[in-house]
Amino acid sequence: MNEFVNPTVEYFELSPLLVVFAAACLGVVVEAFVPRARRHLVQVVLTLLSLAVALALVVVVALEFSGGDSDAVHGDGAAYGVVAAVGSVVVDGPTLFIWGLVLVLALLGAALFAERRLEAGVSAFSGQASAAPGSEAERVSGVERWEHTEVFPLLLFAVLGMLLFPAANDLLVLFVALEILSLPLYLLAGLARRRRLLSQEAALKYFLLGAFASAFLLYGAALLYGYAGSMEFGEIAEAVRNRTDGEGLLLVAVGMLAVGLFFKVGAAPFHAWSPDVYQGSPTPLTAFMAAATKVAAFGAILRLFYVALGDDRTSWLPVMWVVAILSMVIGTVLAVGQSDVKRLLAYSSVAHAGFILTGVLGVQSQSELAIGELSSVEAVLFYLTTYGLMTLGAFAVVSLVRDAGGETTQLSRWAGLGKESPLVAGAFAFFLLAMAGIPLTSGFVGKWAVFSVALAAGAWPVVLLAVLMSVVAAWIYLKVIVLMYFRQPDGDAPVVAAPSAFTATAIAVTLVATLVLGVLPDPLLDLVASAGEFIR
Amino acid sequence: MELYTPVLALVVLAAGFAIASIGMAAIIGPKRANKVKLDAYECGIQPTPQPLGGGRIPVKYYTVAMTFIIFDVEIMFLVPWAIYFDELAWFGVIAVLLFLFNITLAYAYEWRRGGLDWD
Amino acid sequence: MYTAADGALSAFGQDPLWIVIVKAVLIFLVLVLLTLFNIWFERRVVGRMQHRIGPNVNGPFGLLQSLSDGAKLMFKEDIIPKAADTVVFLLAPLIIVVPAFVTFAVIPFGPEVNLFGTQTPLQLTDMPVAVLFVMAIASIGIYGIVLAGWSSGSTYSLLGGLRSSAQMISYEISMGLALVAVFMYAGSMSTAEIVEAQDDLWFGLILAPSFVIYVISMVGETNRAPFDLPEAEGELVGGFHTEYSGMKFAMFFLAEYINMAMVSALATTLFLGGWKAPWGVEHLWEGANEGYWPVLWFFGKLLLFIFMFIWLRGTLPRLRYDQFMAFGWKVLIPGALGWVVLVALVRVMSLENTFDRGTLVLVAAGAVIVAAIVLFWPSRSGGAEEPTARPVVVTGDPAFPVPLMTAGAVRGAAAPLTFGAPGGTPTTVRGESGPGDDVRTSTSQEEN
Amino acid sequence: MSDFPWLTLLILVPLVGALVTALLPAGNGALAKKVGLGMAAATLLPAVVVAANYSLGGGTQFTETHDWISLFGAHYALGVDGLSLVMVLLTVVLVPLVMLASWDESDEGNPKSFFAWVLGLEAMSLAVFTATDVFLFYVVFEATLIPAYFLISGFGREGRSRAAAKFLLYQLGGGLVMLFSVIGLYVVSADAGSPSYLISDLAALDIDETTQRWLFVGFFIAFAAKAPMFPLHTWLADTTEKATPGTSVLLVCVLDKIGTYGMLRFCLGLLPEASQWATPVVVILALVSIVYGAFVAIGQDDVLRLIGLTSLSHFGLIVLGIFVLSGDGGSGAVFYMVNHGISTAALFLIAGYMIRRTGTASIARMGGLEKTAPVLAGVFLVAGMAAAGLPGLSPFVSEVLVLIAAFGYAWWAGAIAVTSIVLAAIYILWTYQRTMTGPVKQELAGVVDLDRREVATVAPLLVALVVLGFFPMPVLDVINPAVDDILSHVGVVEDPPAVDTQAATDEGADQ
Amino acid sequence: MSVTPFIVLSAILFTIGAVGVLTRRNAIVVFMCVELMLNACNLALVSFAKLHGNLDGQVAAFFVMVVAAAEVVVGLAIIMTIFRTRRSASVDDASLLKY
Repeated sequence: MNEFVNPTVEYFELSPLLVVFAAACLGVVVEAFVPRARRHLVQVVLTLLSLAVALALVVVVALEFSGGDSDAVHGDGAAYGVVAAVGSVVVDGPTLFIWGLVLVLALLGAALFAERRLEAGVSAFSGQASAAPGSEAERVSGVERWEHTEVFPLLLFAVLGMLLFPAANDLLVLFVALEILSLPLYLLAGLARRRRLLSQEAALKYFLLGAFASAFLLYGAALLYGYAGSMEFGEIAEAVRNRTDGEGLLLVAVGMLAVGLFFKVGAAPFHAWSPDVYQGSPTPLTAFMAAATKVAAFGAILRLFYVALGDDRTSWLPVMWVVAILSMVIGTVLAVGQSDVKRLLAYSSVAHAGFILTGVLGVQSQSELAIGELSSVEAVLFYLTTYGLMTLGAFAVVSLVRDAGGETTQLSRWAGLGKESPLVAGAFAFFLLAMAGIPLTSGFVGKWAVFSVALAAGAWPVVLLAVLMSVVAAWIYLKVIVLMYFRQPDGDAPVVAAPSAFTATAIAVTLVATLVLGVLPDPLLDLVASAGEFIR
Repeated sequence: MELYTPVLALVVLAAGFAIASIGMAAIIGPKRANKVKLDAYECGIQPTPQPLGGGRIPVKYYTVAMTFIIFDVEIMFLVPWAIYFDELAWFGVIAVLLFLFNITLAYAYEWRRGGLDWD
Repeated sequence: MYTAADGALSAFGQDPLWIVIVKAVLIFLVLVLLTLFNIWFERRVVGRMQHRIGPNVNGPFGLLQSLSDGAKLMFKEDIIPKAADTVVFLLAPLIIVVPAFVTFAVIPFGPEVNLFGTQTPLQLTDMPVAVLFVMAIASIGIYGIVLAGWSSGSTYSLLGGLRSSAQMISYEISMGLALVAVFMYAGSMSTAEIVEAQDDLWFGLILAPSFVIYVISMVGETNRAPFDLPEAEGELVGGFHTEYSGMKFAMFFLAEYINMAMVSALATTLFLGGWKAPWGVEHLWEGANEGYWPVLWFFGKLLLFIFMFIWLRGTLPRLRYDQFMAFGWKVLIPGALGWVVLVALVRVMSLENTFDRGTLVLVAAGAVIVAAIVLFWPSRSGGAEEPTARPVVVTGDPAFPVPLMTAGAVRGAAAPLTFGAPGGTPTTVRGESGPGDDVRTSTSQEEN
Repeated sequence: MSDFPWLTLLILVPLVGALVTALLPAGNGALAKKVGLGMAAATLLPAVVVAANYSLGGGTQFTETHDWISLFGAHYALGVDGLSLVMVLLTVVLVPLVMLASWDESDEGNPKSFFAWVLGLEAMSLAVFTATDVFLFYVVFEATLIPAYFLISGFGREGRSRAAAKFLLYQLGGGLVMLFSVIGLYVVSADAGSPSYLISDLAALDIDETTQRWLFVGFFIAFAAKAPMFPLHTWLADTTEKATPGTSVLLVCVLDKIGTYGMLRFCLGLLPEASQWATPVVVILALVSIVYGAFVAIGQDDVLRLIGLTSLSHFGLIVLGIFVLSGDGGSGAVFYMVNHGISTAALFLIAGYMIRRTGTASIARMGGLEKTAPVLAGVFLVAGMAAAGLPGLSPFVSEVLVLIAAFGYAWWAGAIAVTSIVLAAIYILWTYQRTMTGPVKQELAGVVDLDRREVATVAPLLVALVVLGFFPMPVLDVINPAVDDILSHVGVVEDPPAVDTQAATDEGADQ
Repeated sequence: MSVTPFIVLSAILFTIGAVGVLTRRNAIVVFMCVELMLNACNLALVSFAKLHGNLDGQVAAFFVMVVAAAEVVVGLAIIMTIFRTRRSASVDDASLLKY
């Protein structure tokens, strides 16, 4: 029995996490003790405030790191940061960047959660989730204008998981973070105010498949532990470097881990859940989830595969190739026939997962990179930023187009939207152009970045395919734009509801970001570059 | 592992006894079954009609099950701490207090929102 | 990590096979006999309490009454209702009775003795997680109850089974929490070591609240009066074993009494010093804890608990279900939690000598006050949260223990609501059976 | 003077014009049109300044270089050499004319957005022609598609949105394939040191052969789709048929030039060895384009479609001129780009007037127009003869240069290319005959002749055709140094003996 | 004692669970299969901990249990809502998410 040593916790570096966690707990207390009438206000303030504070703390921590060293050190992609909480969590450049990104997305997502004007004074979430659809209880909850304000603490918990996920330096923390991230999302998916059957089904599907995938991840983790004798990434990397036997075990372990992670990012062939879930979930949640989950999960993928399994590249790169290609092809091809906006965006997010994976598989060792050349981490982080912002914005726009039954996600009902509301249709068209990767939008710069790293690493077949798929995808988005601008509405046109400041801000911010990152991406790229490498 | 072999002996013994006695009863006992006898007994009245597929279980039981799981897991964490209490000393106490605090939050929430009310 | 070679556990795992078998058979016999005795004991005591005589015909003082009852059951018809799930129905009594026996494997009856020439402890086996083992195995019994209730194909059985499981798991928590304090003091979960740790002071004294909580919980755990709701004959006929007859029924009965004995034995072991003679006896009589004498102390204490069970049954009326659950969840669990925290704080302070004794007392007092507040404050205001929050249920559904009814059930999807303008009446919307469906909406209401 | 960012101003004026026009209050079409035309005219000013201050043979001038995306090695870098200058001038001249020509026609749609998109397209095209950074070039290259798409799908005849989608898909497909090569250039330059997208930096690189070939294929496909060339031409006829003639002018006369411009600038300028390697294939494709385009044009019944397909033939000649890799060919090709721009623009505009008058685009349903509208018939004949390469009109000069170079490359190439003159005469004259001569058809009796505005739009073009036909030297003087510069990369010195070129190409083909 | 049999057992359990998830249609059963998979993971973790002689795996098993518990709670809540909707329109009395 070893002598017990008190673990140390780097409270300062982990403060963004702790703030979010504390706020989430506080949110639960608010639910318990604040009268119903005031809950919404209190929760919104608490959520936005805590996320903003956490974001500020991320900046403070980042400044602290750069204060210690000279900027030149950060510029050339060197790793910096701390291994915190006894080796279980790493706070380094990429972590901080992802934290910042997740928090920004969470702030925007929370703004969408707080939107009440679209539903005539109540939120987009169910008044009483336990009331069966069509029952007397539901009627009462509607008349009483009840709301589930629990969505805010749930959101915060999910954000906590998303912050922990990419920072995990330990298989166990990785798994736990995955679950912290997922469980609130499962619940939130089932809380739509309208179309509750759909929503509940989405939640069930998301949950069952999600749990299935996490079981795979866990078994992979167990096997990897069996291979390396430790859960810590550093020691796993050590084992991967030095061990000569047990290749089979390692291969199976990596495969299973990959399944779990690919599921989370919605990469084909593990994407089956995403169209259903995206469609059924309340749109504010879809917006947040589509954006932030992918960011966090790719952060985790990067760290796991680069740090822990970096020396086993030959065995997992082919898998990445296949998955990237499949995701792009399936996501794009299946998007062709979609008649629902949310499903369309869902399939496009599958394709985007493929594009991001293209960046991931463009990994090169430090020595292979020229000075000032884009590294794969940088490319992926940049793409994640652009993708997250434009997806969130696109879904936010979706939540505005409504008719008597709530949101109108049927594509055919969007015909003539350009005449109805040029502004909203324009914003949506712009997001679609960005997703298609048209130059002068952030999507183009992102695509350029991931393609270039993949090409530099010699993955030209993937890039070629990615390019071809971009064409098909562009055609799909174009169809929607044509529909909005050049088609007459059949029957009564959908109405674009006037959003409150919350949604309006979210759309405006994402729109501006998408444009600015397309025209002047340099500041963000510099930031990404200064994030440097992972600590190993 | 030898610590568990005796358990096995006891299991075999108990199971053997139970099977033997039930089996014996089945052999010895009279068999004069009729239709009414094979109906659900309840308390002699006409049996409640059985819903298709076994029927539903009142929701309350699920909530009890859910809450139970949370607390049971809590105990799972308290037990190792309790055993190594002396070595962990203050660190352990503070960690467990934080842990319990979080559980208490959920508990307070459930209590306040009627999760622990049985009509 | 513990291995079998450590500490008090070193005595275990060394026995030759024949000794193991002998001990196992002995335990088995003791349990069967104890059950027979307990049933007789209960009937006699309750009879006495109710100014009756109780069974006194078969054997001396009617001692063989239980045996004859058992023999009679053996010759009863073995009925399997046609609605039952046969396999599970047959398996359930087994699932319930085997764990009941097995838990006794780790109960220490006495110190090392000479058994047929072999030096061996009066305990079948022990393990580093013995108490946890008991809890775990005992939990398996819950499956037996639920499965018995479910497989019977009878409404009352199912409800009985469910109630029983809900009750047992509820009280298991407070039981587990009560044990945490014991582990803290004993520093082990091995039963033998816990007994050893109580050499000078019973945990039942220094950890009195834990003891009390444990005792209450154990009554709940065993479904005994006043917590015998699963078998509340006024509501549920016989509860989960309504449909069982003959020897299968006897198995349930047997399991219940063995479980009673088991929790009593555990209480004895954990709180009352196990097989050790009561405090003081040792000073008067050197050999009190030697040889086979401790078996006497052990069974004495055990029977004390059994008597308490009977006493409770004879005295107290059955609780209402909501009272019972509320008591468990709102009093026992927070109480146990608060107590664990208090014990931890006091113990760590005394370990580290952080404060002198006076401060310690003050802090302890403060903690007690805090605990009291935590315990009682929410329950006062916890009822109706807000006056506006009307109960939703207006259709006059039966209260909690509802029988399974499908009358009026609607198959397929129910219609969701749309919400009209404020003040308007909600209208229902048909459709929405799956993704991709067109949204057909009512035209009358529109919020935009 | 040269410190002032004239080129930025050149791009900015139409861009701002587009925004201003788009943001004008709705419903006021007349104001929008005036503002739009004013901005287009204002664009002429910086263009004239640039042209006036351009020193012949001075290499790339008016350069502006700023870091844009440092991590990508991308710059905001502009500059003009002779090649760029003529393209810029062509663009700034054609745009106001198109606007003027579409003055009334645009009223049928939404004139505000039409003028805004035209200005947007002008800004992007100017940026394409002046960009000296590959990344910037690519970005604006793709960005031209957006205004072009909206111009096609928003204005014109029934079925335009399908045509627009086809157009966009071809262009986007080509563009994304080019992206592959653009990224490849990045990788190459990053491997060689630090990444940079400046054309000057890239030209200095020594790229290995296999890589060059891959990159070449990417670039060439994009430019071939843009130009267009057989077999990537199928969008052309559909688009010109469905779009308004004004839009077609911009597409065919300005936008498509980007394709041939890019072949010169990037394929030859950056990837010389690969260009030599690919020459046989490209030449054959060009020849196929020439003949195929002409034959298909002959069979057309739709005027606009016909003109579109003649362009396919002309572009074949241009590409041929570029890829025979000789001084004559290069100069001829660039000059041809200008001439084709002018003559085809005139043809499209006149055809537009015809269609407005007759209410049909079908050749079979016209006839005898020269009696009712003699001016129309006259200008159509002049423009048509220019397109057919009549001596004395400027396309003749360029065509001869290209043909000479083609014969220099291989006799069969020259022989096939020459057929274009015959075929062009057929399709132009036959069209003229069917539409203008013969008895006046009943329903066309009331056709009026061109009004002054319409004449004013066509006249400058016809004048330019004639003037450049007799005095091509001012333009050739501008072009030649730039072409020589580019060809020197490929290893072609001014006026090389034909044998050497032959040898060089054979060598390339053998590899 | 070799841990191989335990690993093999865990693999078998995991496979059974996975196959169950993929083939069964009842949400509860699928859910149980997922839990089985998690427990198979636990077995593997503990076995490997024994193999390597460190405690990481055992600690992990603890956390997995917690996570499994949380998953049960969330999963039951979701499945319950669905079942109530699909099987009956009658109003059940209060539940956790009542207010």
